[in-house]
Amino acid sequence: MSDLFTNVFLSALLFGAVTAAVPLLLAGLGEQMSEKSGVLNIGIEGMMLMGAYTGFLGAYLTNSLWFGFLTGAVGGLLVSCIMVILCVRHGLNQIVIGIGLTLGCEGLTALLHHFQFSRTYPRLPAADPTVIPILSDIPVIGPAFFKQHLLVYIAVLLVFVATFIYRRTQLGLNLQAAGDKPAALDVSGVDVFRTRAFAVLATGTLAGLGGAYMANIGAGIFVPFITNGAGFLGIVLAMLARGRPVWVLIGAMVFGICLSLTTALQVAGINIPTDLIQMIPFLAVMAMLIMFGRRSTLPAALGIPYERGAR
Amino acid sequence: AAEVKSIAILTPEEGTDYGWNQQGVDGAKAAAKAAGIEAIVAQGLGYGDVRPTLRELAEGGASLMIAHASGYNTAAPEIAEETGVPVAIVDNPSAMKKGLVADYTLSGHEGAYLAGRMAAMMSRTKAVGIVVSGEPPSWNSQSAAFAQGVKAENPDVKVIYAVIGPAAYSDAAGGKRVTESVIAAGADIIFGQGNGSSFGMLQAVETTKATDGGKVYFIDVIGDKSPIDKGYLLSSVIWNIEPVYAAMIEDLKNDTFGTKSYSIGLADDSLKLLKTPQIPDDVWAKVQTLREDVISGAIKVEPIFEATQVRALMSDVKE
Amino acid sequence: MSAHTATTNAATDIDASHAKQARKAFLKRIAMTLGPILIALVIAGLLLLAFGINPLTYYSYVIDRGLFSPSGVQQTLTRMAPLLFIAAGLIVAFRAGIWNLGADGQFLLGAVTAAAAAPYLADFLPVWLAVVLAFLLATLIAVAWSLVPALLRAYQGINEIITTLMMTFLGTSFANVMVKLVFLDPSTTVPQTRTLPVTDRLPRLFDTTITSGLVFALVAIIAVHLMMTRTAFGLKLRIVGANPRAAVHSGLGVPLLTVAVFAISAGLCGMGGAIDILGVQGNVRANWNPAYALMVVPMVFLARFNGFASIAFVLLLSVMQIGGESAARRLGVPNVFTLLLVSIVLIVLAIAEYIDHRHNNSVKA
Amino acid sequence: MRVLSERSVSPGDKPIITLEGVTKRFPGVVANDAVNLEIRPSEVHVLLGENGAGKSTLIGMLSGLQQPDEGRILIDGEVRAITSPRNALALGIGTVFQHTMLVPTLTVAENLLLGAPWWQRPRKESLRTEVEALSKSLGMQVDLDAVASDLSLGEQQFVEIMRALLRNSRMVILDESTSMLTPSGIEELGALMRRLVERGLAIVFITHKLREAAAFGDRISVLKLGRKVGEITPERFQALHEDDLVTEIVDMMFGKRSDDPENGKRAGTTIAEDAKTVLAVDGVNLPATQTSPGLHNISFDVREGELLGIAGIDGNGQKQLAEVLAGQISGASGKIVLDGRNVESLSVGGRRDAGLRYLTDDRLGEGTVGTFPVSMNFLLKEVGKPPLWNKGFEKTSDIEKHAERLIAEYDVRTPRGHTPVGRLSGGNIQKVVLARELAEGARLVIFNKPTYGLDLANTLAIRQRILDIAAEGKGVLLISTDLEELLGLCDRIAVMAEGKLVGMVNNGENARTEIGRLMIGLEE
Ligand SMILES: Nc1ncnc2c1ncn2[C@@H]1O[C@H](COP(=O)(O)OP(=O)(O)OP(=O)(O)O)[C@@H](O)[C@H]1O
Ligand SMILES: Nc1ncnc2c1ncn2[C@@H]1O[C@H](COP(=O)(O)OP(=O)(O)OP(=O)(O)O)[C@@H](O)[C@H]1O
Ligand SMILES: [Mg+2]
Ligand SMILES: [Mg+2]
Repeated sequence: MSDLFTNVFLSALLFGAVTAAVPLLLAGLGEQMSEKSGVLNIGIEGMMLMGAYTGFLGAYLTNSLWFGFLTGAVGGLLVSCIMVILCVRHGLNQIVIGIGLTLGCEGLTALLHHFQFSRTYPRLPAADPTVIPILSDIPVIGPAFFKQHLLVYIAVLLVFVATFIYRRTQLGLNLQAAGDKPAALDVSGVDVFRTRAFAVLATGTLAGLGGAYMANIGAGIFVPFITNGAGFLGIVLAMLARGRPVWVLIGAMVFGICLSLTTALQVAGINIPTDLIQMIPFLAVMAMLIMFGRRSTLPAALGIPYERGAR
Repeated sequence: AAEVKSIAILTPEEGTDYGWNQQGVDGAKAAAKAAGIEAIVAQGLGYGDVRPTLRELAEGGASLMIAHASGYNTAAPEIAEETGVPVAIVDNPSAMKKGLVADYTLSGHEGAYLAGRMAAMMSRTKAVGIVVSGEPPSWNSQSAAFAQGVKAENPDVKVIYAVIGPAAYSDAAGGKRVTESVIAAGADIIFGQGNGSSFGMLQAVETTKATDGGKVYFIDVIGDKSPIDKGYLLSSVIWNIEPVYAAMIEDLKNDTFGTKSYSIGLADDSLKLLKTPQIPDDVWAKVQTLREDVISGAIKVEPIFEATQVRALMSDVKE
Repeated sequence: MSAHTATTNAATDIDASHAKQARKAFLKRIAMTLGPILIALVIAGLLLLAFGINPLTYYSYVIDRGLFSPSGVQQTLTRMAPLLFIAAGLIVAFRAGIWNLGADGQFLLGAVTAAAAAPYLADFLPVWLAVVLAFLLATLIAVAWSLVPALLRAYQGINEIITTLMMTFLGTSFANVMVKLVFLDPSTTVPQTRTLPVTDRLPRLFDTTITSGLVFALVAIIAVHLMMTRTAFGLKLRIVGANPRAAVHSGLGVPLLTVAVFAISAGLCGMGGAIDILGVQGNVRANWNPAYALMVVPMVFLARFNGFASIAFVLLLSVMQIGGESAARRLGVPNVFTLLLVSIVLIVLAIAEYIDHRHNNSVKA
Repeated sequence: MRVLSERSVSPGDKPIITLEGVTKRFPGVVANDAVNLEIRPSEVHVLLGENGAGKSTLIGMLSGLQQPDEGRILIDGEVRAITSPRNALALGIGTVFQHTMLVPTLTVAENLLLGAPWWQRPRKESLRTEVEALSKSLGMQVDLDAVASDLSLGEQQFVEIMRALLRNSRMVILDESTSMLTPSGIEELGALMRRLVERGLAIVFITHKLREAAAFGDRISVLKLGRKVGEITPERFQALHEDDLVTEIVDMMFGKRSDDPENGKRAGTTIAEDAKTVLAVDGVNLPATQTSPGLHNISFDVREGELLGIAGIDGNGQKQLAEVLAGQISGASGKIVLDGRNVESLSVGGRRDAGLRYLTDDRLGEGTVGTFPVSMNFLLKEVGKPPLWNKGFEKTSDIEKHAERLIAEYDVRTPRGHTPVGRLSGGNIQKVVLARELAEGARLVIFNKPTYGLDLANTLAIRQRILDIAAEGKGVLLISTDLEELLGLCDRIAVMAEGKLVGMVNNGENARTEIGRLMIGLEE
């Protein structure tokens, strides 16, 4: 039985964990930025789904994964534009619009899939990994972490970019102020609308990219409802991490590893009912919530539209 | 004799999945056409409550309503009782009622058994995988029979079993991820069952090399994916449901509806293995002989529907 | 004498103008609801046209099935029962400032409990008692399920949006486990609970197929509305929701009230699950998750947490679901179009509500 | 106190900003009604007016937060619209708002840096040198690394003034900046304003304290109900004697009435020797936290009809004391006896029922629910009690009648009983809270800064209420940072410092100096 657990299998499991974690990471990083700036972006599931669809379409039509990522990001961005206009510009209820957008994207992408792909189910060719020399030779870990698609490294890099933005730039200060006390940001001469709009658009872009990764690399195909609640998990991860991007990375990896663990346990033939095993990822996140959630105070103005001079 | 004017079929997903839903819809259409009657298709209804649809179809004058999902087998007999319109259901023979409720619990286990034999013959790495996106009874019986077939052919071939996740029917990414892990664990043939997620499995098979560096093959179930194949589809356990529906129409006409069970089987090719160019002739010939043995009863394959028993079987196989 | 008539005249004048104003306000409300729906229909209609489908036919089918055909409207009303219970549960929570996004999990656990308990209890109790007990048990279990986020929020200050979202993921998974491993009906191969026979379910109304659950649901949501707007307890919850510091200052036991809110809210959602099982479904299958709450949440917001308005919006949702499915089938549109329709109606209604709100504010100036 | 004679720079002739017929309406009120105003360089222009007179609204339009409905604004003689706060800053208008406008979670430095182009890295080092330079020339000190929420309100005001100056403003607006400062802080701010006008800046200074206006101003404009009702030019200002000036302003603001609150002494009541003790506090302790000094062995008592004042610089545990007495914070030890009955174990509601009332200083934050109607805010602490609730159900019309009665009795200026309380001006919100706390059954009332931010008329009215309560034989505990207020009203005054009661002074001849010495720690 244990002869199954070869290095190849272990690194495939880890590889799978990374693949599952990347969309969550991108979505979580995006959501985190919205939340930091005071916008609760419940529409992120829809943005991911749209990104998955447009990303797949782009990659399929041009045969270029990178073009697909571009169109995926643009797809998410377009959906977030609606959120910007309605919720940031005009202060409509973020939960209503968020759910509305999610339902709409679910319906629209499934419909488009039906008319375009439901007879042919096109699939993309395998993605070329970017192999990092030396590191990729480490047994188990090497092939899992250092033979990934370039976008994976970029996603991890984004964690540090986000950290840099939050800690070391005016934009970071603006975002935090927009979430904690938008009026103070406004009177110091920074446009709250623009700051929040930037955050929401960034969220849409990242979520779209995450969706595109999921469709183009995670699955290699688009099927309706492919995101399966990943956007909502992104929300949980973002809230759990509060302001720290590294925590989104940790949360996403924990989730991904738990998913792989469920596969490992099954392959090992450990006779626990599959359904029980499959609760592990959720239990893990819940445990993290209980352990670390206490510190996760949310921005004071989260979910509250800003209106200049209102009392 | 009752007049049969139209039959209606209700499916949870669109009938374009090269699988369960498509086989149902296509079968119903073909049977209706053959009988010269109308076929009404209500597809993509989801796994929720279908009572409103059943009532509307009954009101609309359907002569028979085929509830083509095990999840519909509580609602449909109730509506039959309420409206007097006959229904056909799956996976619940005990609900049969003359003139009102017929059951067509189909099991592809005999076909899956043959698929298992074939997989064991062809596996280079001496390991095959079963990946499923859920554990409904009809899939369980095929998973079990496949494993039994493998073991019967060659006890040294390992069977690796993995479920993607709860309600992961549309989780194509999960399908690909889990399949890749199973391939990495050594499998070079994947027996895959799942709706949307099975396309992720197919994708994994197409883009991943087996541990020996060779090609990985995919064995599908119920439908025929060869129109969209890229040369990795080894076979499929095909269910042709048309004869079942045709028999139901006949029984309705003869007032014998609801008195017998319908099934598919190897004998009349309503259950068969798909022949693809990927199957070498000698293997195919051996499988054909085995098929005769199953038909004749020389080989007995018992269906196993319980998920726990299926899993137990997998660990047995490995030890 | 003349002075007397003058005053009565004035009084009737005032009455008349009052009535006029009330009527005007009412008509405006109707217009503000129907107008946006019309606009939404036009937008969705354009989409249908793009797919080559005549929108007028589509809508006539939706309306016909969802609202005007006798058996169709019965389906619509039956579907409303669980939705209304969820709406009632959400109103309590949202008005108290608790963002309970875990209604789906609570609903499912209630459903599973009712489905497991009713047939079992019916074995040795009178059926009516078994049903009542199953209903209560379902409520209790749903309440218990909400205890984790409730206690975390009340005593640790952990934000309930995350915990309830997470508990929904966990709850659907857990309900599934319970169905498959614990409450499995041994007589069938399909993983589902034992089935409560049709005759043992909640009675239907008169000669229709409408479940009497609808009556309970209406009572529940109206009771909740009155509780929140007319009673001291409701006021206390609203104070906690609007300004928790003011609640502390006023001597309200905020943590306890928070737990109470969770309990009531989850209890009502659990009742929704129970009513759906005991009235309509009869059993729960593995992996069954209608995810009603995702659509009810925005409806409750659009209704501004008002119980009566929620009834109207839930009716609208129900019509779209029942009628949309029918129209899609008759026209060969994939059923997912209904999702798109709901989404467009939601967003346009939200915009209309916003414009109305703005307008009201500027008019009062 | 007047510093007129030292003026070196004469006020410039050309106004920086001219308002012509500016009108601003809000739902139900005309906040500014055809206001004309000129603001000139090298001049402190004081804006006076009752609560709700429209001062902050006017400032809102100058700082770009709001747009006038009618009228125009001229800047350097040209008609310009001030479209946004950013625009206002670019035009050289810096504002210190009535309510703090610092991001609580950012440090002082980060708050000061807000507003630089978004793509830049925060220039902390150059900020440090700039701040140092300013600090030297202006004599202000700020800790750049402190998190804003840890600062006292006074310190926050200073940071905001600093921010306005760092932006090279030509004009600085201070909206009630002195209300949070200690007497010496006020003096410092006055001196700072003088130094700024000497550099040629224009200053708009809003205050409710006439003496400050007289001491620091060059020109005074008075607003009443949104209209400008009068202006005192620098020439007249210089010519008038301080007391005449005050009288003239009071006339403008309130019509004929000139009782200056700061002269109002309590008619020397004497508390009977045998008066019963209403409240006895014995050995109350509360652990210190990061933001408060805690309480250390506090003991005192209040007798029937007695007005006990608590003096001290803000943040020395006064609020904690009030909250411990009211039962709002837990973790305290010691005895609290009300009318002979131990109340330490009672809840907030229980203590209220027993007759202990607490009028908080945080009207909007905890005193009221802003979105609820006035009528409900009257009853926030009585929810569910008969007769306005019958078995838990509210009697809507009775509640409205009750509200109408209180609105009339306490002269609350509100359009209707169901107007959300948050829309009222500060003074009127305070009246609502006051009406609530003085309801039936009060035995001892704790007032925490009851007149903070209120105009003269409201201040007088509330002080009269406080005197009335004591006259009715109830006990009063009056916490205030305004020494004049305490000296004017109280029988005895306790002084708090660092969470301790450092002394108790009988009000009389030498009370002022004694308290002053205690406050700055000269006597133990
Ligand atoms: N791309 C962006 N990303 C994030 N925030 C932005 C972006 N564009 C604008 N903003 C926000 O809007 C504010 C004003 O932006 P911007 O710098 O474009 O203004 P401007 O009118 O060009 O002023 P100036 O160039 O004089 O600084 C910024 O402080 C920033 O917070
Ligand atoms: N955003 C707003 N919405 C509605 N009403 C407002 C708004 N801002 C101010 N008001 C109203 O306008 C009037 C003037 O208010 P403003 O704040 O300008 O008074 P103020 O003179 O600054 O009073 P105070 O001395 O209490 O600060 C008040 O009646 C107030 O209720
Ligand atoms: Mg003001
Ligand atoms: Mg620029």
